Amino acid sequence: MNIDFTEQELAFREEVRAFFREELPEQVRYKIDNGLRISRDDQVAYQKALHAKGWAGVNWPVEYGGTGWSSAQKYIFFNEAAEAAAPRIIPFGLSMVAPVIYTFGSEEQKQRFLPDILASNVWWCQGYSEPNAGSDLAGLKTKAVRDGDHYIVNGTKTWTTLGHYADWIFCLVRTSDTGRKQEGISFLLIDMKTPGVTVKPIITLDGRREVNEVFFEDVRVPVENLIGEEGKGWTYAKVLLTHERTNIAGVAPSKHRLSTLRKLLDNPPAGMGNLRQNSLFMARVIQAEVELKALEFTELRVLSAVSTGKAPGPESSILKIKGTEVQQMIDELYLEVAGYYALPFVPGQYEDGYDGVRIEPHFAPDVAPHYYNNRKVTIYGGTNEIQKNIIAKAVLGL
Amino acid sequence: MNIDFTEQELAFREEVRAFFREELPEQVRYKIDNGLRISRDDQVAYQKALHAKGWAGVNWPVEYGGTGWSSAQKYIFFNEAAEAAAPRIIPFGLSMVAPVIYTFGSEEQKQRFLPDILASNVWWCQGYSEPNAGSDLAGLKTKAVRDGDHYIVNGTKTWTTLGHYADWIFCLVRTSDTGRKQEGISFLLIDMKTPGVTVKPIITLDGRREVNEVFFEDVRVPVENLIGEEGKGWTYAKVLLTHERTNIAGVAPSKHRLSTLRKLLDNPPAGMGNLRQNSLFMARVIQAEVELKALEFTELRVLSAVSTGKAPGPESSILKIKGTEVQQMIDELYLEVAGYYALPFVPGQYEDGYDGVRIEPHFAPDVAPHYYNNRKVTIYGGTNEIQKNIIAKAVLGL
Amino acid sequence: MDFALNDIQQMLQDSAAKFIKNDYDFETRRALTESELGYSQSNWQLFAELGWLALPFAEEFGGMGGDLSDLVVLQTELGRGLVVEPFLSTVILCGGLIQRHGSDAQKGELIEKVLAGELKLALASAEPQAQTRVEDVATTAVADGDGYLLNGHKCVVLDAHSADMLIVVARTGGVAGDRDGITLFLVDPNQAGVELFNYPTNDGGRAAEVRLNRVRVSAGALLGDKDNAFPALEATFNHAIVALSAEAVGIMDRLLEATVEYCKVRKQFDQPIGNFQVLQHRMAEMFIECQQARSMLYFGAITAAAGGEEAARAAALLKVKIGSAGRLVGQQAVQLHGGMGVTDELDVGHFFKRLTMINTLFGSQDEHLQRLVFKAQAA
Amino acid sequence: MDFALNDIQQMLQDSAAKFIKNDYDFETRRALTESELGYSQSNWQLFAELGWLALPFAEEFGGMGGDLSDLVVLQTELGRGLVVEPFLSTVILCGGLIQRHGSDAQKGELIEKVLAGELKLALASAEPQAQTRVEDVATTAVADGDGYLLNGHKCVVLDAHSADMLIVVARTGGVAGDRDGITLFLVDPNQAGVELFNYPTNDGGRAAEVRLNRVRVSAGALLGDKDNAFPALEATFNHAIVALSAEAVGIMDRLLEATVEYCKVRKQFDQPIGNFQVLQHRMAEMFIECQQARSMLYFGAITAAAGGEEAARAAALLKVKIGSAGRLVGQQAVQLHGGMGVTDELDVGHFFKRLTMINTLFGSQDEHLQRLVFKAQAA
Repeated sequence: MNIDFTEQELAFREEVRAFFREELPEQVRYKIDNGLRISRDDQVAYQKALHAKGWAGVNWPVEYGGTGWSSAQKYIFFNEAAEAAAPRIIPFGLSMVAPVIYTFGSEEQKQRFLPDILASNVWWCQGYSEPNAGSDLAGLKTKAVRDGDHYIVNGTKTWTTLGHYADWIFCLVRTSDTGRKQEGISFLLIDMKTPGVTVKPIITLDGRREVNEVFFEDVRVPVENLIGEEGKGWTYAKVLLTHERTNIAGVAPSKHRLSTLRKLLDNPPAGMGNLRQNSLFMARVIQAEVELKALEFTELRVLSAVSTGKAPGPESSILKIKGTEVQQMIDELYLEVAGYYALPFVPGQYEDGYDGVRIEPHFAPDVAPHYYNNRKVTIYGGTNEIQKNIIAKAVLGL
Repeated sequence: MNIDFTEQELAFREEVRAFFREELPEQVRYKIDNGLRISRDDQVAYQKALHAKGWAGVNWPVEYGGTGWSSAQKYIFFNEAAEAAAPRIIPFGLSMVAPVIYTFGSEEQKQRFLPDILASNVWWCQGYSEPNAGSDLAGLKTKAVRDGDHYIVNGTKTWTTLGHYADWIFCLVRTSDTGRKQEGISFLLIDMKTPGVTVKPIITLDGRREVNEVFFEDVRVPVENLIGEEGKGWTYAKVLLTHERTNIAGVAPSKHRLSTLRKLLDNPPAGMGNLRQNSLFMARVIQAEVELKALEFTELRVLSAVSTGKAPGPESSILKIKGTEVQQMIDELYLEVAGYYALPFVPGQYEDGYDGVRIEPHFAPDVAPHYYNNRKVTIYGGTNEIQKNIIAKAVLGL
Repeated sequence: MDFALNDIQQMLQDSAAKFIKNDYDFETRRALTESELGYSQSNWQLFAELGWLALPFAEEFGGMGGDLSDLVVLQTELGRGLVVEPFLSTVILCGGLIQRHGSDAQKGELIEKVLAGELKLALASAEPQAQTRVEDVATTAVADGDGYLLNGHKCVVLDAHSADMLIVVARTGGVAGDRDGITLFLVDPNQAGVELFNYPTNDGGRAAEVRLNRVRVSAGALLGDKDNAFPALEATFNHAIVALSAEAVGIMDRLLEATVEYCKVRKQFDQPIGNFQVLQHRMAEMFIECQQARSMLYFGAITAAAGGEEAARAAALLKVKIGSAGRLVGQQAVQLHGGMGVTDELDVGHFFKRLTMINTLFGSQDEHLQRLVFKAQAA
Repeated sequence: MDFALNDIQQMLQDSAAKFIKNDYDFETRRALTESELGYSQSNWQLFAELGWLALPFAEEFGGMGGDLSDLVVLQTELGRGLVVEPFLSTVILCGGLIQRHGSDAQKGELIEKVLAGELKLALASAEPQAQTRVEDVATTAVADGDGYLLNGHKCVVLDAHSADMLIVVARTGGVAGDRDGITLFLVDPNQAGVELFNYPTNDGGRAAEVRLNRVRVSAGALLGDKDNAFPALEATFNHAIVALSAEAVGIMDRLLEATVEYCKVRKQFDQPIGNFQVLQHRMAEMFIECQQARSMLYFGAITAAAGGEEAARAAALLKVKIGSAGRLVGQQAVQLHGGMGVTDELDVGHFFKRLTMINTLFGSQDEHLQRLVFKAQAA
């Protein structure tokens, strides 16, 4: 039982650190560290830099241009990325649709889509949830009806993260109404520029636009955009869910966020009270650290098992549940640290071009909006209640 | 909105205080205050003293010898009793079977049973739960089959508190297997000395005997011991459950127990650490105080509503849930205060006649046994889970 | 012992409920928060006409002589409507200080205007280093001829943007942390040296950073006596905590109702999600917390009204309970609404935001708990 | 990075699991706890034969040279069996002190006997005023000729009743609270002036109050050097916390299994109670806590083994997690067993009791959390 890195792994860590030191623009780092949004261009530039280094396909097989990294390397990469305040990799292309394509797609589909995903030339978004199909995803109603060489798609997808940036959307659509509802679902790739596709913003509690509704009205999609077989979409999508849960857990970013908090407590900037005097608050900080440390080792155990050939099982639901709980614990700590300065709503003050008065301390303006918006993490990716259902059934056999 | 007592109520409080000062033996008070068991004789003597004062039938109508007290008077009485470390009134006779008898019983039954209950001449116990009918009480299987002037009773009751002290038991029995299962239940009074009744102890986690199993083997019970009509037992019993929940809440005893703890913290006896230095522990003490204060006012609101003619509704489930949670919070505080001295298991050391070494501090020997055994309060009287079902259905309409 | 509403309270509750129902639906409120003023001046006049602005003031000054229980009834209803008009700032905070600490002449003059709806006030008390520690006053008022020079930075001054007058808490003696040497000044926000940076707050309100740079005021600007304003400030904040807690209780009740309603209607897995036992229990827990919070509110109102040593302690205990209950009810209301709960579109998220900020105002659960611990340790 | 068991660990786990299964069912254990000795001497000999008693000792003294991870594997299994043999006292606590602080001669002599099962030891460290603060030693050892006179009261000395030898922590210099001036003595419990009050403990074990009244020992009774035993004590307690936490993890796993099993079988409302979603989620939460506790155990084992500054902190963090996870898993196991959970008859309640006392031993969750807070505030 050990978590020691090998010589090679230590050398790899140095390489990763050097990459972030050299390739990550200071203004991007600052924004990430203070909860500010980065632009689409910033995001694409970051992912292209990763690609240039050969690091875009973290989880991809080597044959499609993936890194071929070990679990330890992935662990190192994501920790260093978080510590360097790098942007997250937008998962929809690189982590979500790509595995479906290289696992279940045809040779043509692989050649057509994978290179642009790896190079971040094309921005993808996800079309799973619908207004009446959230926790009960299999109850989705968006229809794709075969018409010659095309499917005609009608319906509404929702909670489509950064859909307004996207070039393509991968959708679960209903191609049959008979049998178990999971069995009538297919996996379809749709060009967002196709006539009949409209994107409407949903404003969230932080006052910002990150998610969208996407409407499909008689949208004609070539049949060659169907992944695998009709009716197998649910099976393909399920494979991804385990990965999505692990991703949502966000252990490495939480570590960085908590250590940043500790630094603030040790050296409070102007406008921040001396919270270190409050033992009850400090105890909450330490309890968050305890949960996060345990979670980090839970993740390491999963990684370690994966590296010995075991698939990550329904235990990944632990990562989703605890990871999001810890995130929200940390959100609440920041709310406490901001004190009265959680109240001002001046979201623009650190955006480019702002020239009004600035609210100190510098981290405060994003604290409450982040807390509000981040309530989503226990809801999306399968609510934490759904995750507990999964554990009860799949792990405990109840 | 006020909680002021009137002149008369203040005078009544003085009278109650004087009663406990004069009538409660010091050794009984000491035992109660330190979690030690009192004898059957101590218990009976206390209740007889109450009866002599005319205070035995706290909730009884005046016509049957009850006090006729207002809600405020009852509140005062129970608070002063707790503060004086008086024993609780064993509820089975005075608070549970008596109301059923004076509400649903025949004139003969009233005359036969009520005077001895009021005078604590006869000890009653409760025969509701069965090994396979706990939360699902209506699933009970103990059978009473009519045979001329008698019922023949067969079955097993369990968790019968102080059944080994009891002269009589009131039982829910099944007199019919047809229709809804609640409809086949009848309410029967059984003399414990009847042939075929046996009592077997259940030892609980504190190493003591408080509860029992009661077996009925061809027990012949005269039909005149049936309360009301056959098949109506469930209806009669349900009326009691609301009262039982309020009783289990134990707000007044918890107040006393918490104030005793505060005194220990302010003046720690030998063998007890200085827990006041531990801010986290102190915060838990204050949080228990907050919950208890809120609960006290919830109880006052219920009492106040009752005094204006409203029946205590399913909201009484709040009292059961929160009351037991607060009890268990306080149990855990004591566990912390006892520290290492929670470990020794020397239950006999403060019983009469013990002459071994005594473990200090004086309150410590009962702390862990009490904590263990008191886990029962969230289980019995309808588990707290069942109470939440009740709130969801009866209050929220879910 | 009595928890029923008296006739006046019943009337207050009915008129406030009617106002919310008829004149203050969620979209109306949203438009108000997005308007330049941030609330409705005509509503404010209506509050005056309904006598709400007069509620806590003594009858000799034209007030209704209402007590804390009356205020609790009104505030609970205003909470249910998420009302943004500056009632707390003008009537409860500043009005409370005038009533407690003003000279008779000041009371006569100022209260009359307040209850006519003609004078709005904002309390400039908190400072960046102090947060909610009332006695941590670094803003100075130095004698200068027959007046004073004020210097300092007051943070997150609620409703300052539309206040006709600020009440500034400043130090005329002692050092930051002392309870003696604290004095109140009436300051015109438009006068030289007063700089306001106005901004919206996260809960639909408005506030400002107020910087005082050599602001000269006359001796007549003193509200009440010099150096001894702390007791009035403390008593006013105790009452304000009760009033704010009442608002929170109204919000919690509303969130529970909305959540139960939603769970009865929203279907997943071919049934209303309110059928699922886990959600049923969650709502039962919300209900319990709503009731416990209301009970604690009554305790706080009764005990704080009685004043004395116990008043501050009761307010602190109340704020702790409102913090924990509000956290559970608010977070679970959002959780049970699923994605809809985090949208700007639905009212639920806005109730949640206000409830969150109520925890911060006048000291969070953690802050009050820590203070209670310190007191217990010092005893 | 590797969490798989190595061959030795796999062997240890298998042999311990086999022992529990074949020789240590619940009724056997109950009989042992009720016997005069309180455990089985022949089991102890078996532990020696299986090499368990040799596990953590250096190979040069005949030990197996096992590390903390090995100990974790063994202790987890012993936890599953609720084993009451004095492994913790003799091997981990006293054995650890001998290994760390004894002279080479003492190591040679004592360890040989321990691993043969011929020497049982008990650590007399805690004192009533000190509870778990290791440096708060009021027991004194005063030089007296070429030996020492010991005076003091050691509380809740685990397994003292059957110990051949006590290790007494006493102060030879400084004042209570100092880390310097702490010395270890080997004391024969039968010698004049040593008074033991033996009693059962709440978790099926045994302990004693040990009173030392002018107990004269020779200079040879010193275990290791004078005055500087604190670091060895601290390191030993860090390791003991890891070992105890491993036991807790074994108990928690067992409680979860028992609860899931029970809920599948127990029927109410015409169905297994495990069908109810609220109970399903409760068990899912227990599962999560079991896994998180195990993860934290691995962190603690790895970090404490590395020693240095971080070892004590890791042990404290671990104990906090074991406290909170143990509380949830233990209490909910009882709750879900209903009335049966609080009976002496069923094993579940006994696992719960031990888990409760594990929180108390070597510092509760609250104590460790408070210490971590103090350290963070002092940094």
